[in-house]
Amino acid sequence: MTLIYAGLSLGAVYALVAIGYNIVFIASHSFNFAQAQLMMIGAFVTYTGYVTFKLPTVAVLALAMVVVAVLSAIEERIAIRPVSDHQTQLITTLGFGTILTGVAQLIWGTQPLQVPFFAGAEVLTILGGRVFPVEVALVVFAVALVVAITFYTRRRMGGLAVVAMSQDEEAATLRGIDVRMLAFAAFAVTGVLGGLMGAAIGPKTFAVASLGAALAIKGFVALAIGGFGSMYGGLLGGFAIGLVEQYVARYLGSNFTNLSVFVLLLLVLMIRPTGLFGRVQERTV
Amino acid sequence: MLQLWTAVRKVPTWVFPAAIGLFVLVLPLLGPGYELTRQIELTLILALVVSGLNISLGYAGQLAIGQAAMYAAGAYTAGMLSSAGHTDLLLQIVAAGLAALAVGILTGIPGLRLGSWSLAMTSFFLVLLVPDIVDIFEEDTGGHLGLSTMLNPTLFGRSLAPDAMYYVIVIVAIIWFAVFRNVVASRHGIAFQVLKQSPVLASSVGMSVFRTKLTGYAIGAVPAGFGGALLANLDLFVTPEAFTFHMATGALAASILGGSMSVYGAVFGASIIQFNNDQSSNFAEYSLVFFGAFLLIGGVLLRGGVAGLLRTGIRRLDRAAGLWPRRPAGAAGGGEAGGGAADAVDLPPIEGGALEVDAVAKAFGGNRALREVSLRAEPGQVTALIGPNGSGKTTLLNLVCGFYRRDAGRITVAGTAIDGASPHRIARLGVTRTFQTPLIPPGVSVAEVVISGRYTSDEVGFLSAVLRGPKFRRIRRHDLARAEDMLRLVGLAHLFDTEAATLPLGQRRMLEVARALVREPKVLLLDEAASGLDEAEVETLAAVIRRIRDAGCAVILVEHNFGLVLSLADRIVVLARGAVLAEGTPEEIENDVRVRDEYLGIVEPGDAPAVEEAGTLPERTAK
Amino acid sequence: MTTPLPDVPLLDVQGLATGYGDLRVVWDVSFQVWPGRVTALLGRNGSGKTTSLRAVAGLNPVHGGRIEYDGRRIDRLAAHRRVKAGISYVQEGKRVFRQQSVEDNLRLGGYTLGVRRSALDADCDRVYELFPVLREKRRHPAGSLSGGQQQMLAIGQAIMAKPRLLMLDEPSGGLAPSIVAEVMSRVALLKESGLAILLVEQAVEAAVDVADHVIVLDIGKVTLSSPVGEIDDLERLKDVCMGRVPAIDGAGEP
Amino acid sequence: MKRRLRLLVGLAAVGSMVMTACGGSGDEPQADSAPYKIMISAGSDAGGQTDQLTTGVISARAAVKVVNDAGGINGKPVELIESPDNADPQKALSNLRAQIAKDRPDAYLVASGSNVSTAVAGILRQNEIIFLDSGNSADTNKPAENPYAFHLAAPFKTVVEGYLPQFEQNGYKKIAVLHGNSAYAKQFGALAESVFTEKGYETSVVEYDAKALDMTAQISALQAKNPDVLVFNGYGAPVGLVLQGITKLGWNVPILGDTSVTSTPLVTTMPPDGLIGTPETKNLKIEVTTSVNVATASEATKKAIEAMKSMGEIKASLNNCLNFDAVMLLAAAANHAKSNDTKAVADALLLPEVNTKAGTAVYDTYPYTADDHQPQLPIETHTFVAPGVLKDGQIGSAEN
Repeated sequence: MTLIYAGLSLGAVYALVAIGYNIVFIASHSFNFAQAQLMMIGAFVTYTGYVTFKLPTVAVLALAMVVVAVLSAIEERIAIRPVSDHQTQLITTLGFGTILTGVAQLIWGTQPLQVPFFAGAEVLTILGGRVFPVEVALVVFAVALVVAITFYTRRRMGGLAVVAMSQDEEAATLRGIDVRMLAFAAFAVTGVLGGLMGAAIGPKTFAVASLGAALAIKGFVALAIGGFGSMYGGLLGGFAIGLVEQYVARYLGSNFTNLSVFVLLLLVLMIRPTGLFGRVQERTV
Repeated sequence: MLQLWTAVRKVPTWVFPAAIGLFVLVLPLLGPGYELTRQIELTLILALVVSGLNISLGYAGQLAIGQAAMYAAGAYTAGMLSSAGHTDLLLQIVAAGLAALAVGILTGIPGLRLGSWSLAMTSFFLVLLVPDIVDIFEEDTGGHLGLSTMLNPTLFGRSLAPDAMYYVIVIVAIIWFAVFRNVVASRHGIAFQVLKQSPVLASSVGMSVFRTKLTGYAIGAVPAGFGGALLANLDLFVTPEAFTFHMATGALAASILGGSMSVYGAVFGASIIQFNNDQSSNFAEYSLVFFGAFLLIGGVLLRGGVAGLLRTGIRRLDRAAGLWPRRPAGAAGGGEAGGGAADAVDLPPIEGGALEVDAVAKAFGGNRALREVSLRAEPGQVTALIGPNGSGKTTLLNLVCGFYRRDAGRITVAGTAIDGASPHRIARLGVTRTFQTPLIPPGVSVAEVVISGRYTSDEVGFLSAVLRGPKFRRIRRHDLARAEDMLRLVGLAHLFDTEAATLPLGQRRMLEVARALVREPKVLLLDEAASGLDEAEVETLAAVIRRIRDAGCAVILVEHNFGLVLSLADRIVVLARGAVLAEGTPEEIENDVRVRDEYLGIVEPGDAPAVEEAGTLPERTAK
Repeated sequence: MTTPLPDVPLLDVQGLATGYGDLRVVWDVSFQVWPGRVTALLGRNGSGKTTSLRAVAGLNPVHGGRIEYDGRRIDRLAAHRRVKAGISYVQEGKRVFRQQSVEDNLRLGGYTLGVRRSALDADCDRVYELFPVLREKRRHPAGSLSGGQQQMLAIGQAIMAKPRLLMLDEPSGGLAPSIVAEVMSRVALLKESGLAILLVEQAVEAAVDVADHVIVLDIGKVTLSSPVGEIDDLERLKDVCMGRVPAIDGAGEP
Repeated sequence: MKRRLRLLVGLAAVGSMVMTACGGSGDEPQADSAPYKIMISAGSDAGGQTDQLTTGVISARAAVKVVNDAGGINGKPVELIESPDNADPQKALSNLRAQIAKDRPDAYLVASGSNVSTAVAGILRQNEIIFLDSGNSADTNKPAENPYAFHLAAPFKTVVEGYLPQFEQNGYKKIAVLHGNSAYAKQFGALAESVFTEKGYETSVVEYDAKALDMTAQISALQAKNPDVLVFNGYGAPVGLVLQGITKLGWNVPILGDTSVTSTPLVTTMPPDGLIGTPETKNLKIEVTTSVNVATASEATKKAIEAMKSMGEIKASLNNCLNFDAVMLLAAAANHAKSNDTKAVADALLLPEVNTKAGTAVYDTYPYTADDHQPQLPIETHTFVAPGVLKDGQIGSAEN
């Protein structure tokens, strides 16, 4: 049971990265390689808020959200908008992510920093498994976020507009939707969420500058397994990777964790090239 | 100044890289010092890796960015061979190339099936696996510590001095880039570009899409393997830390910054990244920020890469010097007027074949796009297919070309049933087509576009493309001559060397006709070939089509321009609501009241979702 | 046809030249649309009807000429702002948002009104009154509708924005006669309500039934511009539309 | 216009890069009094600019200053050439080759990281450059093949055997070993397994991936074996993750952290930044050398610390300051031999009067023998203490 919890909470971390990728992907069909780094900054800002400024939790979260949202908005302006093709965006967002890692190292050093969690660090026992409050929170947060985003995209005008835009940009424009503005807003929102995610992830993983690189690929894989553009898919993909990693590390050895995840990825993609929840493109010729 | 440029441009282009290569080769004689030679060594090794990326990413258009894994495969192959006492460098390089090729093929088969981001993902993940795999085979690879048991390399039984590696690296690089250039300039290189532009186009000239993709990916692995072997022997040490994600992104950045779709761009890009690696260590703790900013700014500023900028610059100078657009190379002294009108070229007879469509039906979901359509297009005739939007014309074309599987009925080309054949097989049966939106790969000359239509005629192997033997030359000469004939036929001969994608729409359409025709097809499908043409161009087109018909080809014309159809067609088939409404000579059709009403698109009884959108091609949705 | 013509047209297009990229499709097109009236653009495929509409909607760049709406030039206004200004465009091919429900599609139509999702219920009801079949299907994804229903949805979506100018691109395309009649009768109702309507049609008879003014385009130029009342020979009009009869005198109003 | 601008800027960017690249080299002024040149690779297992690395470099700088203030080596000043390679073996090798081609260094040091040591060992041997290897790579302890290479850190055997008194004192019979996958960590794990098993302890060993973000699986694998004590290697974030995982599993087991755990600030910093006094470190004892423990540090150590502090903050444990000792040893040996010749210096390093009186800081003495170039340190050099605040590279200062 403990192992399942460990796998799920780790999976939730990957899922959060995947969710971040997904929002941008849905809104603008571009890929934000710096998403994981934005979350890393979120974790650091949370640390600074709690430890250096000794702020209350609400203020810390607000600070993390604002800082990361601003960074995210800057990224959209300098790394996404001036570049039209997605191939080059791969390079520019990678560059932006690298800058973030470098800056984080300059400000916070290379040592892992312990990020406090507002609900404490008392171990909980649930159904015979032992788990930290932050791990429970991560799983809950990831699931809640996916549910909330799904709700938003179905129940709010803004959400409807984003989904519409991802289906048919021109038709969306003709309904009066400012496509560019909305894509920018989606970026800013991923920033806000990224800050929040960083605050949630930090207590589990420590705030450390190498966090971004560790998360980037796994988040990407979670997305590929779950299907690009699918929120539930990203969640499921994240959980799947987390569980596979834990069980393989436990019974086969840590040499084989990456390899197993790769095999899982290949298997899923061979059976369903668009991922578990990926929409099969309708051919409307 | 411009005269100087004119003189420079008279020198064949291959001379410049050859001269630079030679210069680099003899550079140590000038005593440049260790640091520079070391930089050149590392740059060239990186350039080998990047050039592989250029093939798969730049030319074949596959988001396969895991070149670092092939690089590692090469390095470890060489390292393990050397440790086992097989110190011959030539052997190691060949083995490393083969090992990389094997990795490329093994990972390419699943990866390429997926395409786009999934491919990017699996290939990036491959890089992540390198340390794990190295670790699992620790006994042979040295694991995390690295492989430090390599012996000094030998060549033809003689031990190599440490300095000699420089020459080996430079020579390997020169040879590879010559090979690379030859492949890219051959029809195989053009084939990659055709594929990148559009899989539909690729299969319509007879290429197997998957095989071509895999070839591109696998060939891209080979130089990375060479690079690995050279790196291992340069340092006599192989560490998994040389093949990290960072290295992979560096190579990707080098490819994009240098210009992915270029041969020598790999060298530019590799120099930039290598010098950056060198410089950034001077920034110590700022090195990450420096590298990141570099990628960001480089990505924004150098769209198309250094090679792209150079190309633009050369084009400008050419234009200023009056060298562009150039005259046809083969038609020296011909003094073509260069006008738009088609020259009176005799089109040799074409052995046409009848296209028979028999009771073909096709439904999308519940909606019947075609129901029991039968028609016959005779060789030596123009059969026009008309009908309102949504009547099933494009669906029929796609069925004939094999992009759709029909639900019922039979289609035969010159008596051969196409059954379930894939598009490229149907193309090889002698069916060619043009597209509503002309599909012309960027960066390819007009002549090469036409030659790409001959992909299946006079097949040329890779090896002979690389070696450029007599057979290759003969076929090449033939290709050029045929291309020139076709271009003269459609009135584009004066644009022989121009970059095709820069032509205006009308000329792009004519170019497509030339490409479709160069293969001497049995059946030629023209999909709205006249749309967007001005009156003069329509006249030229009509004249060309008549000549094609007279040569014996079966021409199928899907067209909205009623006047053109009436003047050109021998028979007209009118489709409406997925069925044949009428069929007959132009006179009969012109006077058919129902046809007129239908053609103006009065109404269709079935209330079905629209399946056809004008101008929509299959690959738009397949992206 | 007895409504007196207002002094100023709501939309005034003069000498429009436009196209896609380097391809110029429309060379010189002029027409006007008045409130409470239907102007129909006719002509065969590729004559530039849709391209002209796209230029008015802001999807295609204006290479030459001018587009005036409600007394001011809108050539350079962003497409989504034109929607807010009251120009609603129903594209051909029933481009509804297929994954989303019928009701959400309608609500998206009211996006520019800037109100909450639930505040649009009353407006949705009005569309349901116009097209009752949509009410039955309100929870279904739009992609599951039949072609005619999708067309109604597309029109419903467009009028959700409370436009002043409605542009309809081949609303009859691919529809059964009874459905076409229904759609056209709704267009007539919308006209009565005071909307200015610009209609692109290939079905000449259907268009002439509802239109007040017809413009015939060929190869990106106006070959005929005439009030419907002055057209006595429908067959001749069809010939003009097919391009079999060359341009008629007086083509292209000043 | 815009395109042209982009073209210009792009070309300018490339141009300026090439310019700086070219301008960067070849302007070394040749000094008259050829100094004693020591090259140091600034590397660490964790990669990047870590505190360990900076501390390692600072320690070498400090020693150079101490030696130069005392008159240098055989009357010549000592010059420290820093190779900025961030522990990248390829780059370290590249820089070393360049340096040899330009101006052969007399000695070579690595800040830490045996992968760099492995990479450079061969070329140093070829060029007969003396190599004091704090990374203790296997290649540098083969005096017969590689007579000029010496280990600086305590031999793995000493380190691992240092655990045995602990086991004995506390009556541990079943030992669990958890180690990472860096080169050092793997060697540590392998040796621990063989030594402990050989001494009759029931030993189980599990490896973890240092990049992983959750260690629950590995810990529970060990927990299932129900050992008496957990011997644990780790550096950086994994230390925290492992300690957290143990707490989470409610596993109440004594933990002995190796020197790399000691080097991790998490266990030597008070909350909220660190873990001192939290449940995570309740069962933890960390391995320290006599010099790291304030209570047992020698005068030479204290002097050395003062010298280092003048060069910059000592952010990591004194264990990372082996290069201070390296420079001191080199100076003592060369001065004793009255020669900078590699062989003479290497021979002198073997002499007890040299390696016990060099003024070294981390270990008081570096007893090398002719057939073993690892310092044969007594087992008591390493002891275990409860986690405490690290100040100036030491634990247990009076201020706590």
